[in-house]
This record gives sequence, C-alpha cells and structure tokens, in this order.
Amino acid sequence: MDCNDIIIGMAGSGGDGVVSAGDILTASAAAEGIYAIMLKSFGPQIRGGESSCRIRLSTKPVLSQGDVIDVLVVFNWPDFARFGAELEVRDGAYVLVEEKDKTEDIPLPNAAKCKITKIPFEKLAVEDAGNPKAKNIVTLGVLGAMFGLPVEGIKREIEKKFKKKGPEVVAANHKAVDVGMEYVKAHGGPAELHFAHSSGKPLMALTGNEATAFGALAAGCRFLASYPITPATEIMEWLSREMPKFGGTVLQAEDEISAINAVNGASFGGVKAMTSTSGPGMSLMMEAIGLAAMAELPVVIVDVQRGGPSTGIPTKTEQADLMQAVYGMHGDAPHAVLAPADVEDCFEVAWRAFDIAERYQMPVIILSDQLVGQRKETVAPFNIDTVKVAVRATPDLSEGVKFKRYEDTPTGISPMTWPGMKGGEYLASGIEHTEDGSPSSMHETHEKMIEKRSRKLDALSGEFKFIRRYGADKPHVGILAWGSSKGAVREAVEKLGANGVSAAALIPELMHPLQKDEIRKFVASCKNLLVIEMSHSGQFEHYLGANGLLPEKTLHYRVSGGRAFSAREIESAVRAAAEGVEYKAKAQEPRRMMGKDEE
Amino acid sequence: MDCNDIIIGMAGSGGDGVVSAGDILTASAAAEGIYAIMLKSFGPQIRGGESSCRIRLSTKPVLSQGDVIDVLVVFNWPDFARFGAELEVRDGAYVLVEEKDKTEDIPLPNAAKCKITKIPFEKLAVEDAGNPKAKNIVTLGVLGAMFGLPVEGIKREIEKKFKKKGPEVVAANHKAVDVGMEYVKAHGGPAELHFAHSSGKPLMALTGNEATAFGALAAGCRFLASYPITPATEIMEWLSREMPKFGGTVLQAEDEISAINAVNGASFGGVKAMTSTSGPGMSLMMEAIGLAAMAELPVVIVDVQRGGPSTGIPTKTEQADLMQAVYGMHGDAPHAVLAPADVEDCFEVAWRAFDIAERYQMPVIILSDQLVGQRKETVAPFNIDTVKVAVRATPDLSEGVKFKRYEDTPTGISPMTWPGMKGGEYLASGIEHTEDGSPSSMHETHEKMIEKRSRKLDALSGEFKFIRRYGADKPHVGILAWGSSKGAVREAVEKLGANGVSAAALIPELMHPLQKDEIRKFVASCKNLLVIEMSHSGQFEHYLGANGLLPEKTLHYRVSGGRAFSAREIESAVRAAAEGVEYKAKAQEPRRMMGKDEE
Amino acid sequence: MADAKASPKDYLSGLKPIWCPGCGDFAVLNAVAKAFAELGLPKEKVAVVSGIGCSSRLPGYLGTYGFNAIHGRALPIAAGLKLSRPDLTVLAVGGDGDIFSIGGNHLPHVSRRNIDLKCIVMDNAIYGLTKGQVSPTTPIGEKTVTTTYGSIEDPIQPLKLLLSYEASFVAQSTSLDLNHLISMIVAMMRHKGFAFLNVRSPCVTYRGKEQYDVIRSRSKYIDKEPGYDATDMRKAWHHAITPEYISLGILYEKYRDTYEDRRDKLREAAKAGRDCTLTDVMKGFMK
Amino acid sequence: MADAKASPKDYLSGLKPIWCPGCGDFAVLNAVAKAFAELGLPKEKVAVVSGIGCSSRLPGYLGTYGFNAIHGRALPIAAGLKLSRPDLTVLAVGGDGDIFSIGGNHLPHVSRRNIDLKCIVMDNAIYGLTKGQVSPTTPIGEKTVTTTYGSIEDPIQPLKLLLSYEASFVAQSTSLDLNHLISMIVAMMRHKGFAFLNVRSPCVTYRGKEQYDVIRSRSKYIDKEPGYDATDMRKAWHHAITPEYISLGILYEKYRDTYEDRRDKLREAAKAGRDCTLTDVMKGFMK
Ligand SMILES: Cc1ncc(C[n+]2csc(CCOP(=O)(O)OP(=O)(O)O)c2C)c(N)n1
Ligand SMILES: Cc1ncc(C[n+]2csc(CCOP(=O)(O)OP(=O)(O)O)c2C)c(N)n1
Ligand code: SF4
Ligand code: SF4
Ligand SMILES: [Mg+2]
Ligand SMILES: [Mg+2]
Repeated sequence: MDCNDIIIGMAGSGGDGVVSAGDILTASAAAEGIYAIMLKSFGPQIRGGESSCRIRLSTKPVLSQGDVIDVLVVFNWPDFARFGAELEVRDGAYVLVEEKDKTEDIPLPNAAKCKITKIPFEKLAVEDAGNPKAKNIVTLGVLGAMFGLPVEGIKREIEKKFKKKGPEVVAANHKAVDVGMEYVKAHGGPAELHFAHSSGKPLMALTGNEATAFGALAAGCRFLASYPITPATEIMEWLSREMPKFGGTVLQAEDEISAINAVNGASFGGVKAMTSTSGPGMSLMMEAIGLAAMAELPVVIVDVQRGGPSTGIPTKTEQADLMQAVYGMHGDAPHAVLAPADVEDCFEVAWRAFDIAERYQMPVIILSDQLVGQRKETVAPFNIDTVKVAVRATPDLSEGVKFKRYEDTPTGISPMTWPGMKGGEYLASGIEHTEDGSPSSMHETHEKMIEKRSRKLDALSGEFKFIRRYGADKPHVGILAWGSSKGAVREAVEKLGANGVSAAALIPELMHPLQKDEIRKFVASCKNLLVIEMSHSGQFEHYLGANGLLPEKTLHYRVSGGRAFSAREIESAVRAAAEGVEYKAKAQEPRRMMGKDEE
Repeated sequence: MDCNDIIIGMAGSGGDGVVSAGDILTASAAAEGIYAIMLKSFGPQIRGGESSCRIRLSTKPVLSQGDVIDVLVVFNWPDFARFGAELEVRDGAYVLVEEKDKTEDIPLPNAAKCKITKIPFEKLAVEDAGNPKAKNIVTLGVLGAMFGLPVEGIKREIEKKFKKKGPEVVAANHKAVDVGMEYVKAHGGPAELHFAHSSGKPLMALTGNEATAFGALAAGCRFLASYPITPATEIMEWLSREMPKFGGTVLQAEDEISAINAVNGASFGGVKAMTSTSGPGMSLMMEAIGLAAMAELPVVIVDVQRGGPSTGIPTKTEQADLMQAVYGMHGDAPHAVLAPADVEDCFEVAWRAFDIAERYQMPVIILSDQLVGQRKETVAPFNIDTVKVAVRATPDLSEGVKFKRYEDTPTGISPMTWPGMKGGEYLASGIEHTEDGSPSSMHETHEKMIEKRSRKLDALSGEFKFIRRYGADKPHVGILAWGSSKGAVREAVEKLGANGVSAAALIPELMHPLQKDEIRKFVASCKNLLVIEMSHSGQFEHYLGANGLLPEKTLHYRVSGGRAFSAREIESAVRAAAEGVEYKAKAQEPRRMMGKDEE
Repeated sequence: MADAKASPKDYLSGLKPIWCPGCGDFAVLNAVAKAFAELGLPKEKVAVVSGIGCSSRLPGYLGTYGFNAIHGRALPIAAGLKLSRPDLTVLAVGGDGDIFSIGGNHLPHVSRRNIDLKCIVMDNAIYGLTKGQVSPTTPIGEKTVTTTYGSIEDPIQPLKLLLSYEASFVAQSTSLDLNHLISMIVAMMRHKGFAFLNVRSPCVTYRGKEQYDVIRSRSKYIDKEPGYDATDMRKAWHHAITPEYISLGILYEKYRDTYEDRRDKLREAAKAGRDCTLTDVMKGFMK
Repeated sequence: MADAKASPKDYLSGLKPIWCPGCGDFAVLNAVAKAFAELGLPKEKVAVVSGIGCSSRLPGYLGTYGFNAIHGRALPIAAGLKLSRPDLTVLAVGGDGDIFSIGGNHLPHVSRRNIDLKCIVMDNAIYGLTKGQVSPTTPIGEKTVTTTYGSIEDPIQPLKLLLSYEASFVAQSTSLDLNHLISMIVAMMRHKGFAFLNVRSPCVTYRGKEQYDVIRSRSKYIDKEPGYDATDMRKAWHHAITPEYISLGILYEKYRDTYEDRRDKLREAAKAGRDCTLTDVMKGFMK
C-alpha cells in the first residue's frame, strides 16, 4: 500500500540513540524535499534515561505531528511506557521490537491489532555491523528497506554527520545501514506499507527556536542577553554561535532580571536587543518589561512557554502564560504580544516583533511554546528579502527646535534619540514624566501621558494585520485558537471539510492588541463558537471575554499542557460542538501501563 | 450656619507643619468621637518641599475625603499650586491667608466667590507665641475659634504629643493655641460657619496600613519579611515595632524576591507569614507567588497600589495592579485576591486573608492602595473577638496510614503537615508532582493535579461571601466598583438617592475568585450598568468581561491614578449613565495655575 | 534528642536518583544521609531546601522534610524557615548556578545576619540540568553550549566571596572523598551560625570524567596541616585564593552572635518585661 | 574628542535638585559635572544610569544622556548599554540600598567580567527616599523606622566586597572633600575596565548632620601615604577592612583585559577571517 504521509515513532534508553536516528531521518527528508515534523521527548534524567521521537514524513506540507503512529520501533518497553499517550499507535501499525521480546508481553492496548515484527537489532549491530552503538543506524537501514524511506539520503546525512570523525567512521555507519537493509531483504522483504515519494527541492530542517533566533538576527538584532532555561535555551545557544559573526554580543546574564535590563540598556543605546526565556524567567522580568513600556524602549522578549505554574513541567508545552504576557505588569503598561504557530512562523514573528518594537517604541513579547520551539520541521528556505529592518523615528535636532523626548503626538509615537546624537540628550525614566522627560507626580500629567502611550496600541492594531483564517466561509463550527494549536486545528478543519462538516478556524498571531474587528466578523459568521487552548483555566477564552469578543454561548475545549493537541481530538471537539455540546478528553488509556508515575 | 460635616485644607512648605497640625486635629477628633478622614500629600522633596493635608470632620461616619474644601489655610501659594486639583475650594469657602498676601494675587479660579480672611500667622507665632515653629499650632487655635472645632480636645492632644519634651513645651504650645483663639476673638470673632458637634465615644485614629498590620497580627501572623517601598512601608514599620512583643519576627529582606521566599519558607514551617509591597515589588514576587500556588503554601501578600506602570507615581493611588494580581503569574496558579475599601476594612480583610490562605493552602493577595493605605481615619475600636484564627487541616499520621501530601480530595484541599510532625515528612515542590509529592512530567498527572488545585477556588467562592451592595433595589444606574473607590461611590449613591436618582453600587471585596452569582444578580437588576475604576485601560471592566459578567452595553467611567475620586464626579458619571452616555472628566482647572510641572 | 539507632538509610526516601551514572552528587547525597545519622538527627526536625538544578533534586531523595523550590531561592526560603522555626535543623543545597548566579544576592545577606542555617553547594562549574551552559565557576576559555568560542569571563572564587561576606564557617570538600565530605557536613551542622560548604562535585556529562582527575590531582587538605588555626582570616584567605591547589577542609570558623540570639534580646527589649495583648496594641491607635 | 572649552555648567540640566538642604549628594553632582568638564567629555557621548533613590535622581540633573530606571538595576542596564555601545562613556550611580541590597547580585558579575563601565555609590547608610529604613551599610545597633529597637544585622563592608569581586578599580571618597571627590571621579573615568567608587555621602535628614563630623574625624587619605602601591591587593584589603579609619583614595587599581577586549577577539574567532551573510547562516539549516 502506497502512502505519502507516514508517522514513525521510536523509543529507547538514552544510549539507544533514537533521537539521533530521528535527526538523521529528518535531515535526509529535508535534503530530499520531503516535509517532516519531528518531536523529541526525554525522561527527567539528563543521561541514560528514556528518550523517544516521532517523525511525520509527507510529500505535502505537514501541519501537525499527526495522530497515531504507523510504524513504531521500541528497544525497551519500560522506556516506551514513560511516554504514555505521546506514542499511541494505530490499529494495523507496524511494531518493530527486539527479537527477544515476548509478543504476549507487549503492553500496547491494541497489540493484537498490530503487525508485530521481531528484529534482532542488538545482534545486528554487535555482530554484523560490529558496533553496539550503531543499533540506531541499523534501524534506519531496516526502516528504509521496509517502508521505502530515502535510504540514499540517509547515507548522505550520515556522511555529513560523521565526516569530521574520518572516513572509517563514515564507512562503518554506512555499513550499519546496509546491515539493516540486508536483514530486511533476507527476512520477508519490504512491508506492504510504502512511503511513495520523489525528490524535490531541498528544504531546511530546523527548530522553532532556531527560526526565532535567525529571524531576530535578520531583523538586525545585535544584542541578546539571556539566562538559560528549558525550553528556550537553544535561542541563546544558536545566537552565541552566530551573533558574533555579525559583530553582535550575546551575554549569558547572572539571572533573568539582569538579562532584560541589559536589553533595556542596549535598546536605550539605539541597538536592537532581545532576551529569551520561559515562564519562570518571564515572571522575574515583569518589572523591567514595565520599565521598557514606561521609558518607551523597543525591546523584544521571547517566552517559550512550558508547563506551569512555577517550575511545572519544564520539558513540555502549555499555553498558560498568555494572561501574564498581556496583563502581567503592574500598572497600565502598553506593549504588544505576538504568537508564532509553527516553525516557519517563528522566523516571521521574530522579525515582525522587532519591526513593531522599534517603530512603536515598546516591549514586544513573542509568546512561543515548547511545541513550536523545540520541534524540528522541514521548511523552504526563508525569503530574507521580505524582512523589514525597522528604523526608529528620530526628531529634528536642528538648532532652535526644542526636542521633547516624550512629545504628545497623534499616534502616541514620539521621535526618539539615543546617546551619540548631539542635542538629543534626554532622561529616560520609569517614573511618570512630562513630555520633556522631567519627573511628575501630577494626575493631569499622568492622565495625559498614559493616554499618549496607550494610543500606540490603537495605532498598531489599526495598521498591523496578522491573523489567519482557515475553512468554510459560514461555518457550522468556528474555532478560535492560537499559537501552536494551529497545526492540529487547521488539519482538523481541513479533514472535517473533506468529510462534509463545515468548520473554520481563526488564529490571531498578533495576540495583543487583538484585532477585534476581524474576530468579531469571524464570530458573527459562525453558528457555534468553539475556543480551543492548552490552558486548564481557559486563559484565551477569558482574554477574548475581557475584550468583549465572545457571544453569550461559547463552547470550549481546554486541556492542561504536557502534551500536544492531535487533529483527531480537535475533530471530536468540533463534532461535539456541531451538536452544541462540549467535548471532554477521555482519560488516556496508555496511562495504565505505567508503573510509577514519579520522575 | 451650623454644619456637621466640614472639610478643612491646609498647604505650606515642609517647615510649616501643616501635616502635623492635621494629625493633631484628627487625633483630637477621634478622642471626641468625631468621625474624620485625613489625606496628606507631599511634594517629591524629602524635606523642605511643599506639603498639604485635607481633613473632613463629621458627626456621622464619613465615607470619602469629600469634594470641595470649606475652609482653606494657605501659608504659601506656590506650594498650594503644586497640589492642583487636590485642594479645590467651594464657592463661598473661607480662605485664610497670610496678612501680607495680596487678595488680587490669590490664584483660585473662584477667589472672588470666597471669603478671603487675612491673618498674620507668622507674626502671631513669632511675636505672640514666641516661636516661629508654632505657626501651625496658632493656626489650630484660629481654626478652633473661628469654626467651632474641638479646642479642648486639641489641647489635650498637644499635651499628649509634647509631654515627653517637658511641661514648658506643652505650655508653650497651649499658649500658641490661645494666641490663635484670642486673635479671632479680637478680630471679627467666630465665622458664620460653625461645626456643631458634641463629644461621643472615643474612636481610634489610624491609617489603612496600620489597620492591615494589626489585622495580620490579630490573625496570628508571626513572620513578616518585606522590603521598603512607598506606599506600603508603614506596614513593615508598624510590625517591626509590635511583632517582637508577640514573639514574632520582622525581616527587612535584601529585596522583594528574598522577602516573599522567606515568607514561603516560614509558611512551609507552619507559621503564618506575610509580605507587604507595592507594584514594582509585586512584579518581582510573581515567580515565588506561583511557587506558593504550586507547593500549596498559605501565604499573604499585601500590595498597596500606587500609580504605575514601572516606578510611576509612588506617592499617589491607582487601581491598575488588578490584572497583575489576578493573572500575573505564569501558568495556571490558583490563589485569591481581596481588596479593602476603607481603613476599617483593612483590618477585616487582613485577618480574612489569613483565614483563606491557611484553610485553602494558597497565596492570598490583599490589593490595597495608597488611598486606603495611607489615609488616616477615625474608626471605632475593632472587635477582636470577631477574628477567626485559622488552623490548617492536618492529616491522620497514625501508623499504617499512608500520608499523601497532595491527596486529591473533593475540595482540592489536602491535609498538610510541617516540619516537626513525625511521619508527616514530605517534599514540597514547584515542579509538577503526584499526590505523594514526587516530581512528574506526565500530562495525565498534570491534568489531575491542576484540576485538584483549581477546585479550591470553586470551594472558596462557594463558601465565602465578601461583597457589599448599596442603594436602590432596581436601580436606574447600577455601579460596579472596587477597593478605595467605594467611599466616593457610596456617598454618591446616597446623595443621588436623596435627590431622587435611583442608583446602586456593588463592591466585591473578594476580587478573585469573583462571586459571579451575586454580580450577575446585581447586573440583572440594573437598567444601566456603569463600571467605575481608577485604571486608564479599564482593568476591572476587562476582568469582569473575562468572567463573562458584563452585558453587551456597559458604560464606564475611568481615569488614571494620581488623585482620589470625588463623590461629585461619580454623581456626574451616574447622571450621564442615566441618560445612557459616558461621562468624561473635565480637564482640571487648577492645572493652569502651576509653573513647572516637573518634580 | 539524638537517636542512637539511626542509620543512614533512615534518612533516604527510597526514590531512585535520576542523576547520570558517575555524577558527583551521589556522594553528596550519601554523605548527607551519613552525617545526619552520625548526628542522630530526628528526621522530622530536619528540613532540606533547594532551588532547581541536578543538585537541587537532592531533597527529594531524602526522607526528611524537603522543599525543592525555584531556581536560586533555597537560601531565602531556608532563612524564612529557620527564623520562624529556630527549633529545626535547616540545610539549603544547590548548584553553582543556583547559588552563585541567580541566587548570588542572598549569600552576603544571610552571611552577615549569621542566621543559623547551613548551605552546601554542589559546585560542578557548569549548568547540568539545562544541559551544559557556562556557570560563574566555569574556568575561562572553556567551551560550553553558550560559549562556543570559549568563555571570556573570569570565574568567581566562591570561598573568597564567602569569607568576605563574613560567613562564620567556610569549608570545602569534594565528592571524591566521602569520609572527608561526611566530616565536613558533620562539622558544619555542629557549627552555630551560618555555615557554608563548597563541594567540588563533578558533572561527568558536561565537564567530562576528567574532572575527577583534575580535582584529585590538585586537592590539598589544608586543615590537616599541623597547627592550622581556622579562626585566622588571613590564612583562610590565602587558602581560598591560592591558584596552586584546591583547598579542602574548614578554611574558617569563628563563632559570633547569631541573628536568632540578637532577636531574642530584641524581643525582650520590645516586651519591656510584660506580656502584650492585642488590646494593648490597639490602644496605641487611641494614643 | 576632548572639548577644551567645557565648563561644569555645560553638564548640568538646570533642573533644581529636590535633595534636602545639606544632603551629601549635592557634592557628588557637582563633582561629576566638574570631572566631566575636566575630562572634556562630549556630553552626547556620556550616559549616566541610575536606579531609584534620592541618589538615583542624579542623572536628571545632568545634561548628558540619562536613564533613571528602576530600583537596583543601574548596573545591568549600564552593562547592556556599554556592551552594545562601546564608544560611549557609561556611568552607573545609585544608593547603598540600590546597589548593595536589591542590586547586590550585579556587582560580582559586572566586576569579574570587567566591563568598561564606572559605578559610583552614594553611600549614606540609610534608605533616604523611602524615609529612613535600615540599609546594608547601616551600623549595627542603629535605630531606624524599621529597626525600632536597634539594628541586629552586621553591615557589609563595600570595599572589601568589591575587592573580592575583582573589580579592577576600587576607591572611596566623601562628599566632604569636593576636590578629592573630583580627582577620584576623574581617575575612575580614566581607568579602563570596571571601576567602583564608594562615596560617603551623608543623609542629613535620616542619619543627622553628625554624619559630617563622623566622616570628617575618621577619614584617612590612604593613597597619599608615600610609596602607596595601588596594585597591592593585600594592602588594599587592609585599608578596606580596618575599623580604625575610613580609607579615602584609590585602594586598588590593576588593569586586565576587559570584556570588550576579549569579545573583540571572540568575534574574530567566530568570523574566522570572512564576512558572514544571512544567507550563509541560513545554509547551516540545510547542513
Ligand atoms: C528562574 C529560572 N531561571 C532559569 C531556570 C532554568 N534552570 C534550571 S536549573 C538551572 C541551572 C542549573 O545549574 P546549577 O545550579 O549549577 O545546578 P546543576 O544542574 O549543575 O547541579 C537553570 C538555569 C529556572 N528553572 N528558573
Ligand atoms: C522594586 C522596588 N522596591 C522598592 C522600591 C522602593 N525604594 C525606592 S528607593 C529605595 C531605597 C533608597 O535607598 P538608597 O538606595 O540607599 O538610596 P538613597 O535614597 O539613600 O539615596 C527603595 C527601597 C522601589 N522603588 N522598587
Ligand atoms: S548532567 Fe552532570 S550534574 Fe547533572 S546529573 Fe548528569 S553528571 Fe550530574
Ligand atoms: S533624605 Fe537624606 S539622602 Fe535623601 S535628599 Fe534628604 S538628606 Fe539626601
Ligand atoms: Mg552546576
Ligand atoms: Mg542610601
């Protein structure tokens, strides 16, 4: 059976190299022009713990990580069990297991409906490939031969990857691929399931965090100060490698407070600057983001959301920093919030964040999440020419013209200077101030200046459109969702449409200020409205309510984080909404398989 | 003309002692059983700058600081001008000025309509009382004799105040009072306006911050860690004096992060603990408040709001930390928010905050503000017997019973232990955890535990009622307001009612979780709904919207902070709302009087 | 108070550590349990507080009260706990990132206050949990995931800092010498006042197994020198900053009033000889 | 670059300070303006960054670029500014609460990095702006509004801390001696690397005018001693901790590579001899 969309899952111990095999597979897909999304997952151990990955390959752009797995490779079942619902397999799936595993012990609820195939991975690696560590590479050979994956591409990737270690290493790994392929040929040959593809234009393979970092660099960001935190650290790691090549600076600050304030300082100096963090770091940055709002400094803050509250679940996604991003500062502190919905978006959102920050002189928060930030996708090379490199409005400093740094203008944007500009000297401050920057504690000044600053949001929402709509024009069920939910939502909308269910989705990417008119138009066009989000308390729904955008009857589908949405569950939620009822996710079955839950 | 409600304003330089005169007047009112509210205001200078106070005296409980001033004493007009709208005088007011001041220079817009009285304050102090520093005391004598204020009470307060300095000092100050009184007798005698009062039961005179501190002490708080910040510092100052007497500890921490975390530590130890701060400090505390939510620790945080964002206006009030208090933490972090509406409330809200925190094992934020926190009011002695001293639910630790710290219960409240309890050892953590406290990164655990924690809010809003309603049953205009706005709102509602305008107000004091049913009922009973708040962006209105509580057409009256609401402007807003239109505050007239606005 | 039959195992929770095989933190866990047993501490009277990091997982592996809090805040939490519950034994633990970087501002203040709590840093000169970023104790020139081209920052010298903060007990040990480590923990727990112990605890995953050799070859047991006087600040200083060797042992120990001692006196002064009631206090508002 | 005709007045904004009459901070303001004039700094190339406090009002009184930011964060803001704009002269100023208490964690890190910026603390041993609370440099026993019964905390010793942080320039002066103050500011501005100046600047309102006498009677100009060697850390240490007198002058000054120097080299290493384009970088995603 030919297919052009296949999902492969692998699980094993740290030493089994399943993630590295996944990386090679994804990279070779990219090189062949095949679309892919790869998710990795690790246990709490830094080393030697369990790890897994799931790769969806398709000849068409893939929207989400996909629902159930078509081909599963498991080196170790206890390891597999730790990933619970993340690795659900479909009925009829191929399950490749170690030869020694007993079929009756396989803890899949639908094991009886799967095609269990025993393969002596370990033995092949040790005896035939001559290297116990090459088990994952042997596996790639097996997968390639069984399911028609791009084996030549895999070999090329292996070559690139091991080149530095010398030709012997490359040859040994190539041999491991061959060992796997030959084993398949000798034992039953290719499976019925065949991934039919032909080579296309090469794609890039990168994570959302890398795309964000690259977008910032392209926008002209030349200063990053951050403090390490999962799942945002890759932004700093990538920029610490690339930024110096462009004469920029990456500072690993002593904490997040220092990081955001260094960014405030750099921005005051006229340099485009950014910091990257996750929830706990965001919480620490609130005061200084408010300072940027008050002093009207262009700064960009990336929050790659993870499970919360507090330390929460650092390695998994959630969408529950939304209210903090919008309302987390004390006082009325105007700023913007943008949310990327996939890896490609990360690039655009990053440069647009700088565009907004620099032109409107305010903090812009990029609200990414672990699911977009850390997943790897194949995407077409970015069109760098689309990037607008924003320039701040500067004042007339000629003799005799009085420069007022915080001049009250119709848009609220006051032309600004920075050190080095003669005659543009001014005092930036977090204390309330008059148009010329002098401190003031008068209500009248406050009212006027707070009005001026907030006017920038009106100007922004008037000028800037960043919202996406998918599906039917007058849907039976209209979905409002945001951020990384987009993939599964869009996929569900398309599937439902193909199956005669009229659905549509609106995904705002400018989260604050909201484009209220667009949302109102959408809401008015829907028979039933369904808000979908990964926040137990329903932050997005509350936020829409706060903006007066929800009709009396709004349905919702919300779960807490710790996993990705699947298109399948969204479909179910939409089908329920079509009947006017709310869908509740079933308690996940695989959970019962686990021994101890603690990590 | 007799009156039983009089507003006196005074303005001068730091050395003039107007605030100290106001304090004496307020204290003597309290001793006589007269109701009073006193507001002070200072320029940005620490010393030697301008200062002013306004005291409203009444034989009935006073709800707000009052609108326009009946009697104004000005030692120095440039100083007066800095207070702009804060010291507006009514037509027909008595204005007492230094003899040397030229009537035509008096910069009051309605000067022509005022009764300008020239008095040689300086000269009386220097020549007759023999002490240039006694000008303010002379003034008290003048005011007493002219308007029938309780002169004997004033003398008694002076005695108490100066006792420590010796009988000569007391006598000299008594003489200053006499000098003032005699001057009045000799020059025109008592004014027509006469404050008619008789002595009643003595009242206390205290600020909201003091009442908050006392409420905490009464609730059993035995640990306070704070960092100084205006306008909250008095809470720490008061407790640093009183807490040690009760065997408690007050720690001035190195910063707010340390303060709130020390409080987390004390609470983990089973001790009732609190921190006090204002907006900038709150912003720094967000991470650790989230920790308390996750680790389910009872902690109390007081935020005495000031003008924001950022450093903003430290000495003046605003109601724009509401969204932060409710939504400022990353992730879904259940906690409660209470808002006192006047000085008396501060006491009750403080002990109730501990009651909620301890029983529900979560952070409780007291959202006070500068207007309640720093104003002085006379109130009847607190009934200490009403205070519930909460006790945490503890588990059965008998042999053989497995103690699960985070047991999933119907209310979400899990009996807890603290160090010292044998068999109750457990790991508190900010990382997601199972019922027995072990770390977990499974979605299923997360969903279950986040559900458990949020259930506490349902239990709380079901059990705890703290909301106040004033005015007509089926009002033409219903007001939703909160916190310190209450005074002016209630006064306006009563006045409007007396004038045949049917108005009502609902003031929730449990701000989070909201008592939705009560609010819905109220909203349904109103013809027009008006949301009143001191936040330019309309945080309260957004918050009500987020909770789905606002009808399609809601009117609002919002201003930024930096001043107090007057009942008069609320009246205007209600009258406009009765016509279905929104009221806009007029640009304040006094503003034009000022020279330079910067401070 | 001491429980004669205490065994180290009694102080463990039984949860299996998720540290990498070979991680230095295993030794610290063992040493803590052994020291607690040696001191016979009733386990319900002990609280171990940590921040976030590989090292901060430690309280979860103990059977005492524990608090695995947020990054960098072990010390203020421990301080709040100890100040309100002076009857407890309170130990704060964490990593070099946790305690010297994000939490760095708590050290001088807890030291100068001389709060009677203990602090162990598992110093591996790297951010372990977040997978290998530079830390304030990482040597200059070192390549990490955030210093691709080698670190350009001079590291801090923890012992020197703690001496200048006036910690009343400053010691160093390593995961390589379990007995020494136990003895240092026992000594710090016996000290009255703020006690600080830096443990060179290798991160085999991000700094390599070589760290064991580096530490082994450069260690010197300074307090085994005859006549070593731990109250001599100048000597302590010398051992703290010498580039020649890694000083192991108690560099400095000097008793002085604790915060708790002084607070007791303050309470007496406040009470001025009589018990105070809420009604008394309320009278203050009526002057 | 130097502007020969610069006068101190050119560096003032003309805004009237709101400090109390007699406040020590007036002298610091004057000294800064005079030092800038002496150095002939173009005022558009100077940025003065502060936190919040009486002392932090200073940038508002200068005519250079200024940033009156938030409490405790003058240093990280100044660091971000200097690192991204190495062509500027960047001075951070603040109070003892601002820089030693809430902002205390920025000092060790800015020092060890040796970022080429300057820091002046107006140390009045009290929280002035918030009306008289205890600060980390307030002497033990002192009564303040938050220490009704006298402070029970040992204060920090700023100079000692800065020395242990390896600040490459550590000096002290006072508001009482304008000429000395000017000379210290000039010296610190000429130093390449992180320079720290503690100024004993009396708060007459909350610590009393007596502070002037206390400082006057206890001051000693240590670097006026013949043969004083400011590169001798041990001597510096001695002067920093001696209880006998208040040491005035440059206690320590030693040049070493700045962060900026090292970063320049790092950039060269990263570029590896060729100019990099965005397209080159993007190719990295295609491996
Ligand atoms: C506020 C905050 N910032 C950052 C992090 C991410 N984080 C967790 S542990 C850690 C550092 C770990 O290093 P260290 O403290 O040395 O402990 P180790 O893992 O090396 O034992 C960091 C940066 C966090 N959890 N919270
Ligand atoms: C985050 C935060 N916490 C607290 C404050 C309140 N605050 C303003 S200035 C100050 C301390 C002032 O003392 P210091 O830094 O010594 O300066 P000085 O006024 O004595 O010059 C404090 C606590 C604040 N503005 N922001
Ligand atoms: S990463 Fe390093 S510190 Fe963390 S457990 Fe592994 S070896 Fe230990
Ligand atoms: S309060 Fe003290 S520090 Fe502040 S201006 Fe007055 S004298 Fe100076
Ligand atoms: Mg470490
Ligand atoms: Mg100070």
